[in-house]
Amino acid sequence: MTDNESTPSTPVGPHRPISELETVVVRFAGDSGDGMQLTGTEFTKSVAHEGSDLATFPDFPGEIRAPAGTLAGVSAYQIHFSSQKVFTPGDQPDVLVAMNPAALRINLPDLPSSGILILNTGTFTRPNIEKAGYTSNPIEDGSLSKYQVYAIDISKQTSLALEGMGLTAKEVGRCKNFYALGLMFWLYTHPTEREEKSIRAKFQKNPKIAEANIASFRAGYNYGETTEIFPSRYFVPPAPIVPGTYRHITGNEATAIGLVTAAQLASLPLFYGSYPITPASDILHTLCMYRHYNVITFQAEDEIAAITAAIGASYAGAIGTTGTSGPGLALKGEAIGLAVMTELPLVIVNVQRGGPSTGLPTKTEQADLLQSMFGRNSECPVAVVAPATPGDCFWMAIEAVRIAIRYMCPVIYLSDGYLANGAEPWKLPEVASLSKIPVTFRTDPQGFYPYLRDPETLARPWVIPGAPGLEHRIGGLEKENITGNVSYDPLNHEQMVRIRAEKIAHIVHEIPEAQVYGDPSGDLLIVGWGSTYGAITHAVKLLRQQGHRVSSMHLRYLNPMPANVSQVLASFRRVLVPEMNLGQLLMMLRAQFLVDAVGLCKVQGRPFKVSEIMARAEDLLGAHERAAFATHAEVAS
Amino acid sequence: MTDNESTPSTPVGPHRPISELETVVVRFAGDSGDGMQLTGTEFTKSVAHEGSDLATFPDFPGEIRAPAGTLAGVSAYQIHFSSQKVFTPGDQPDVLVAMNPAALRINLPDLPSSGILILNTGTFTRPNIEKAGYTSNPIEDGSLSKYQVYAIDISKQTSLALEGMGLTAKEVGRCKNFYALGLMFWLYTHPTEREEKSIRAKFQKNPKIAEANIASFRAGYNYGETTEIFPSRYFVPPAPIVPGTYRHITGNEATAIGLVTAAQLASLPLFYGSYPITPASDILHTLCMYRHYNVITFQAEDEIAAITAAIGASYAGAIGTTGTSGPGLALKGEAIGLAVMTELPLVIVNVQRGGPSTGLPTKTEQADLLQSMFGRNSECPVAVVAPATPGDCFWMAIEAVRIAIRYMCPVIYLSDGYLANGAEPWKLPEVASLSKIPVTFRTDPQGFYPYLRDPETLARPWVIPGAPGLEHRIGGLEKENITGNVSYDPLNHEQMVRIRAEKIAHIVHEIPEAQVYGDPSGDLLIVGWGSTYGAITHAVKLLRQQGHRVSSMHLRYLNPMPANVSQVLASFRRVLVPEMNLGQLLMMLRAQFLVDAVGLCKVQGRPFKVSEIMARAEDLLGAHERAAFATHAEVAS
Amino acid sequence: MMPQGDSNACAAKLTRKDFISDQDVRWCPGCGDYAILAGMQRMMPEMGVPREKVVFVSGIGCSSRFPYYINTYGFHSIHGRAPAVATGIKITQPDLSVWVITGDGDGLSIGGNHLIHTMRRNVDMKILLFNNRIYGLTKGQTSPTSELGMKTKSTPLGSLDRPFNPLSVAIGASATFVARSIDIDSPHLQYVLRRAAEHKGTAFVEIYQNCNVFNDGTWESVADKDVRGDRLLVLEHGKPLVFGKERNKGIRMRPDMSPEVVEIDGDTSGLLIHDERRQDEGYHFMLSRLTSPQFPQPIGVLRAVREPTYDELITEQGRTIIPRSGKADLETLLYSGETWVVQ
Amino acid sequence: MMPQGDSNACAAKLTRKDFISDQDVRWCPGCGDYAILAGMQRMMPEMGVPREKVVFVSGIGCSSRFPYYINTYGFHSIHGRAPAVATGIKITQPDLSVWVITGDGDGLSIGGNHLIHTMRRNVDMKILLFNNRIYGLTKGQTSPTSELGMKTKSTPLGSLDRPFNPLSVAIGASATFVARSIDIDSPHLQYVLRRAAEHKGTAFVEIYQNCNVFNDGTWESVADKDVRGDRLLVLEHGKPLVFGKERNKGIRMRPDMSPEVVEIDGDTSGLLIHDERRQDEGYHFMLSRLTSPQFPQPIGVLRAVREPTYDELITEQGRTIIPRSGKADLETLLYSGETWVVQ
Ligand SMILES: Cc1ncc(C[n+]2csc(CCOP(=O)(O)OP(=O)(O)O)c2C)c(N)n1
Ligand SMILES: Cc1ncc(C[n+]2csc(CCOP(=O)(O)OP(=O)(O)O)c2C)c(N)n1
Ligand code: SF4
Ligand code: SF4
Ligand SMILES: [Mg+2]
Ligand SMILES: [Mg+2]
Repeated sequence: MTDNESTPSTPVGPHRPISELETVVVRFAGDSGDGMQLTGTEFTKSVAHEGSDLATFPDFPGEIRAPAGTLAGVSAYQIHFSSQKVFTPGDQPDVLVAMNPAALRINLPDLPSSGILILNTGTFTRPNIEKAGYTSNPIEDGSLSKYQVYAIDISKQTSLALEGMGLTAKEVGRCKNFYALGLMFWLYTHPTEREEKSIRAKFQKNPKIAEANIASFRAGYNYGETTEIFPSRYFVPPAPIVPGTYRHITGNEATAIGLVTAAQLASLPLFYGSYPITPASDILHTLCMYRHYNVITFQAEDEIAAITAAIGASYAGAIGTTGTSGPGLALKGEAIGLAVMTELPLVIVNVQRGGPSTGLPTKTEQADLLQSMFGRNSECPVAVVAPATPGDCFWMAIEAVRIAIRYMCPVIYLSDGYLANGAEPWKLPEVASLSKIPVTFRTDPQGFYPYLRDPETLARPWVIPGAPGLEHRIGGLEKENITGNVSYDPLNHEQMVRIRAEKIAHIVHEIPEAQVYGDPSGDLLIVGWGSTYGAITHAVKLLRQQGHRVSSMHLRYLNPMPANVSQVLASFRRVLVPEMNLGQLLMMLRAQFLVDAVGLCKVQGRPFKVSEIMARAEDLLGAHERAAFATHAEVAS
Repeated sequence: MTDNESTPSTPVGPHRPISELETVVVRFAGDSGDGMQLTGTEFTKSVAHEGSDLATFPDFPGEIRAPAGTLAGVSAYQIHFSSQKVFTPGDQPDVLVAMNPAALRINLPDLPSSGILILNTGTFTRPNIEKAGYTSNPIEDGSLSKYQVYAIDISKQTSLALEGMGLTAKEVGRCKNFYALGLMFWLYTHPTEREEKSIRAKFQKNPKIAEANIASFRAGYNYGETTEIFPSRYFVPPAPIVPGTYRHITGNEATAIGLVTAAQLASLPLFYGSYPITPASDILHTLCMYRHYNVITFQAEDEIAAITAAIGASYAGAIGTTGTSGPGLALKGEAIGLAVMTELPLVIVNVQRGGPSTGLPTKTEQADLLQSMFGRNSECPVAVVAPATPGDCFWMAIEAVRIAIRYMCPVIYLSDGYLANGAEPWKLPEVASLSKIPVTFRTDPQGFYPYLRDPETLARPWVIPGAPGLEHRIGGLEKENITGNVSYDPLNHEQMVRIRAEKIAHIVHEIPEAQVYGDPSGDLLIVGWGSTYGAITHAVKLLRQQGHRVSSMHLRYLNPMPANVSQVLASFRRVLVPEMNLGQLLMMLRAQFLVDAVGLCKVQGRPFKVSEIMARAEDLLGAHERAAFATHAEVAS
Repeated sequence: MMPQGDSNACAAKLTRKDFISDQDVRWCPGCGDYAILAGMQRMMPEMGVPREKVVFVSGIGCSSRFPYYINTYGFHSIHGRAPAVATGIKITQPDLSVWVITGDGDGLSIGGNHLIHTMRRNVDMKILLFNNRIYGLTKGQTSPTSELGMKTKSTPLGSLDRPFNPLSVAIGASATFVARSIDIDSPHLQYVLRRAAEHKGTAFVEIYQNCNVFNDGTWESVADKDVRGDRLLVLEHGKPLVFGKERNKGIRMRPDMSPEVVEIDGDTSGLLIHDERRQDEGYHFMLSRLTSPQFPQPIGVLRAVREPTYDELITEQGRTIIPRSGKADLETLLYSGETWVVQ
Repeated sequence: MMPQGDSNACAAKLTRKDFISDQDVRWCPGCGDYAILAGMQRMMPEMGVPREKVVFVSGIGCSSRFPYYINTYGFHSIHGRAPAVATGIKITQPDLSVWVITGDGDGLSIGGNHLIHTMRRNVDMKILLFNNRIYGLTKGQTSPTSELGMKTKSTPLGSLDRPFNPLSVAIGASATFVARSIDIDSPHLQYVLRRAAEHKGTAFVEIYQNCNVFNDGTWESVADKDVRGDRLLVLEHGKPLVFGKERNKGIRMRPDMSPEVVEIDGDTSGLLIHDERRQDEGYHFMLSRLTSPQFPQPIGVLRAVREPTYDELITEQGRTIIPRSGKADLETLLYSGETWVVQ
């Protein structure tokens, strides 16, 4: 890192020591209207510039705006930063900033005793306190005694700081969050210039507001500087981060950009047919910004039209993709069958959320794996891949497109709410390093048959309307192999059923082996997929530091699974499969490999804590025998 | 049986010996227009009256009428009757009646050499021969030498017999099939009176045609009697059949009647919401005849409307049911989730057909088991049952309704094309022996909560609109246990996910243990479900006669499985699972019980032959080790 | 059809309060849905139907949260399927008063097919479509009623879809009752709700609703107090089509059967007379197409004709068939068709 | 948008034979579908479009087997979804001539929503709905166009659903081209097919089709040679609405804007003049509702107006946006937003 960035450039208050910390978890919490998400992301950017490694977790309320001050309206943003590698947003905050009573009420349970608690006393009015469901003012009734409480009237301080700037009360209220941000900058010794530039940039359309926010930001910073209430400041040294250009990215952004990149690498138009649904909608919102990349977004009348239009697009020579969440995937089942039967490339993005039915639309879950495998009539195999981190969404989106085109098959891409909205610093790839995705449209009528197969991949040729002399007809009825004519022949049907299955199985030859984190053999293997990657890896790291013979294997390819899975499973005494469902990958592993793996199931609409995985792992390492399907998480029910 | 029925009441031709046979398989084959289905069913009725046990298999062409004389237009009907218990329609015919060249072309491959072949030479004209794809007339070119061929100009014989009855040529042509029927009656020494009565009854609206058919029937009978060409006649003695009143019934009829019976036993209106689809449509056609049984059939605009209307009906206090085939089930997935979340009773009838996608609509398959288990978003458990024979459809339909009501849950009922159209003599139950299905609508507001649970079944109360003081709201969002209020609480969500799973698991306490056919332990257990029952049982019977230590277990309850399954599996050295799919029950057994079962997969749109199952079983008994998923059927591909 | 406990709530005595549920309302402050909810809770007692005989069914959307807030039976179903769920309910218990609450996305996008088929069958239910011309719950994408060119989260360059006119779709689908009202005009809204309640058959009501968060002011140009007079045509059965702040404009028909706006001074002769009951829909359809600025947009009841309802026909069929079909017991059910006895 | 090999088939030279595929036709002998297929194969060469530029998309049904029999590109998709599949195709390759073949069940029952949304968007495709008022492929259940009271396999006591009028549904959904023809009137059918081919935008054509197996003679009462004259109103743009074997009847409008049949002797003044191009749909909708016996049923082109098509707008948007948005390479795509460098 450059020097001027590595130390804070504002003078450090005389009497305050600066203690160095390895890791800090800060949570900003307030009313939806308080702009906590902005506060969090601004702080995150600064942390990134300071060179710490980090992970963040935004946690905003359901779709509809709840009345101000209510519990339903609380919005929070957590950031975990460290001089070591960071895998998760952190199990619990070291510092909680609560901008109103409701935010305190909801987030306090996560704060460990003696944790730092910063409160905006200005909002602790009787009505707000009652809205939060408190009977008495927690600041006064001693219920906060076990924390390091810093009670500051941020509302008042802000308005004082902005006096004479000619702002309405409402506008002043909107600046509170920058006061809190300034305070955090001071506490963690971050330089202020960069942030002030950033604020000016963000509010360039409205300089008055920009200046007000900057004034509020400074006031917060100076409050820490001048008042004596904080005993010390902190400094988190830079982490050993791979050099390169970085960008903060959410899973949904990475998925969208990955799809565009893949289409560019294949020199094809990208067609994204979608019907809005939480938490997948942002992929649509992002993609529709890229019309100039030959991206066509089609907001369909429903999920079925979205996928069938995508199938039509692939038939016509675009890379057809469609995106949704669980309930939408259920609706697409029949149409996925059509893509399987017509053997056309198709990518189905499914951002999993809490269910069943409408369930918990804004919460995360991993329970659509078996739906992805089997949620259609008859034997209807598709490839299934799942990114492990927000940044990995970019890479797996490209993989999904590559596989769909090479094998002429649908690929289901399983993200989830946690990946979709979670963000991480993402190291941008060298464009030159990205390999093209080869596409050949069959145009030669000589010896052409619609279901003639590539001996290597078993894929049929991709012929698109407009190619003279190749006119032909496809559809959802069983096809005669090679000719593609409708066929009711019994033996042909069995052959086709098996070819469709083999085609997917063949993909195994062109995907990387599963990486094992830790030693290649040992007492316990923790197998994961999707967004549990961070928590599992961190748990394994800590367990190994404790001397346990534990490793982990994270599957980014679920159908087919990498070739070495069976051998890796066989190299460990026990196998643990943590999932945000009731044991879906677990079932696949047991059926396919007859391995007596056990599950750790958490279905709470929120990600695993590192501690939960460690606890279960320690049990197993304690080597008590347990029934195959017994599971337990933070809560036993 | 009564004497006058046990022997033919028409004089037996002087010089012809009557040889007694244990088992005969006859197949009638002709053009769709030739009325082979009628011929078959008439013969079947007579066979039943004669007291043989029997099974039949109609095999008609795709949905649309193909041009006369073409291969696509061939329709066939096979009957297997015996003085022993009959389990299947028979692997291959002993006697093939082919009314035209196309019928011969398609069916001959199934006739074993020296099998009896009866041909209507009158149809072997050049154009017909060519339509059938023959280059020369098979009757003349010697290609039939290895069969016992009886070439009769049935067309001509019939018109001679009907001369002077004032019929059009077309009408005469329509009588051919009764000539063939008469010949069969003679050949198998069946009495003619009963049949003549039956013909008069069937054509009572048109006596002229009735008399013509009878004349044709007699002509056929007398042809056998008077001509010398048949060396002998046959007689199949009555089988040891459980006494009682019998009725010939198809799976679809039995399913429909079972649903009506269940509703009557529960004293509820039956609501059947459906969108037509082969091979399920006949259930709708049958049910709409029972309006006077308080049955309401609703032909919806699509499958989604059909099931959501059924959910509304259950909510309003009817027993809501919906019926479809695979592609329709795929469309219903999201709505099934709503029924799971709102915990309402619902029966989903799925008559499986060949797939994926539109697939082979008129052919049979068993490949929707995993779709039934997992074809919805998130953790969304439902009960799954599957009838084993056409008659069993009646019993399992009642079971489905009983479970749905008692546990307030959806039940998926898996029939298939083979059961749906296949028929068997069905012993009618004593009405008194049918036990009522208890239903209590909650009407007491005292201490009422929508998700208050029955401690035994975990079911919530069934409250229907109209009940004063119990007004409440339900829906697809996650519910707080007991109160049923919308809840995003993490721990409540996990608790509800587990309660919904446990509720289904609890059903195990109220279903019968799985029956083992054969000894309780041995070298090989053959596990089946659904329509493979007959072929498996027959195979096991023969294998045991050969002295093999083989048994079978047929699962009529697939989720949950009976309590004793694990213990039964453990009692055999090897486990074989024949399925008309690529190994779906197989996967469930391996995952749940970690048993190294192997599959016998046949996906040809047609049922297993007994010989195929025996062959695979003998391999395994030959104790060669094989890879877990290796499978092979009549065809290796 | 169902056994019922007798109503303990005497309908006559009910007040608005009786229809307020214990759930706290979760719409954004300022949302037009509040006014519609209030209007409904005020109208309900006038229906004289006991609470337990009323069912609200909805799909998914902000609007579809409605049933939680009204103290009757309620079913918050899945996206777009409310009319089908309601059909199952109504057929099973024809004596219930069944209401469907839907949105422009729920009812016209994913649910469009169920909507038109329900109207085709004329199932006796009231369908209220809250039209805010946006997807509210999912935070602001275009809906099938969003204007061409409208910029939303999913159409930053402007929407390319021509919008549906919900009233035209309804009339095209042979609806027997078609009406329109506005969230902020509570007397008119209550009038239209009452008319819908009184109609036997599918009553389709489009309600202009403001989503102040994602599509604020979408109806301002026609519904704002100060422009209404000139931009809205308030329909009254049997009255000439007159509008304008000064009631100085009317709608006449040209010989080629196309409508035109004419200035009038008192004399309304020659203007079209509104007839909501006529069978031929050409006139009603013409009304549905009137759009600002060339024309005022009609509110009120466009069409209200009585035709047999689907549920009536089913009940009737049962009534007539049951006697004709003789015994309907299990014995008859099972022991029918050709049977034979094995001793 | 797609790279194309150049056409080796010179459109001009094509004949009917060129559009006959090698698959043998699998409809019941006597089915009306044969005549429609023949009509299409005859019309195709006149379009002057090379075969490889034509795509037929269908759903499921007897009618939907159509694509197998015509020698162009073809996609036999799933039940009801053809318009959506076709939309994806047309958007991706706007220069293709895209045709959808559907039935009264495929298009109006399960596929109703896609149908109306396609017409709303005005995607440039021709939709031919073979209306035999029955489900043929599944052997004879009621369809959304079956008459009230009709006895079918699924309604032995008579259907209780009021039928849709496909033309009214189309106009209600703002279709830009709406027409009707008859399987057995091949010159008229070919004329209408040609008109549909010429229309830019969604062209919706209802074709009366006879299913001689499950609903024989369903159109006899209006389409039979000997009654046609009096039961059908053959529409011609710019001509008065005259019909009758002796051309002695016409359609006039009453002052209240309702249509009436009048006897004429030569003098057609006062009759409505058919105008398929007028924007206001009230008149076209009125035509769609004319039904026998009170009125003759219209055949021909009811409405044909030119409006921007969805595919045109998308292409246009691309054309305008691309220059404005600067470089569109991967470097720009990835290295955008706030980035920082770690050394
Ligand atoms: C099957 C399914 N698809 C998509 C969604 C996401 N979704 C919920 S509401 C909605 C649209 C809401 O718009 P509208 O019907 O206009 O209601 P509003 O919120 O505007 O009142 C969508 C797309 C869903 N819940 N389920
Ligand atoms: C999802 C699904 N549901 C139901 C069916 C069964 N099905 C096939 S065609 C059809 C209706 C055919 O009627 P129509 O569209 O009028 O076509 P026609 O055969 O009359 O030409 C139905 C219900 C299916 N194939 N797929
Ligand atoms: S988002 Fe719009 S429609 Fe939804 S509650 Fe808020 S204001 Fe109302
Ligand atoms: S069933 Fe009817 S529509 Fe289908 S092919 Fe036969 S005649 Fe034609
Ligand atoms: Mg809306
Ligand atoms: Mg039809």
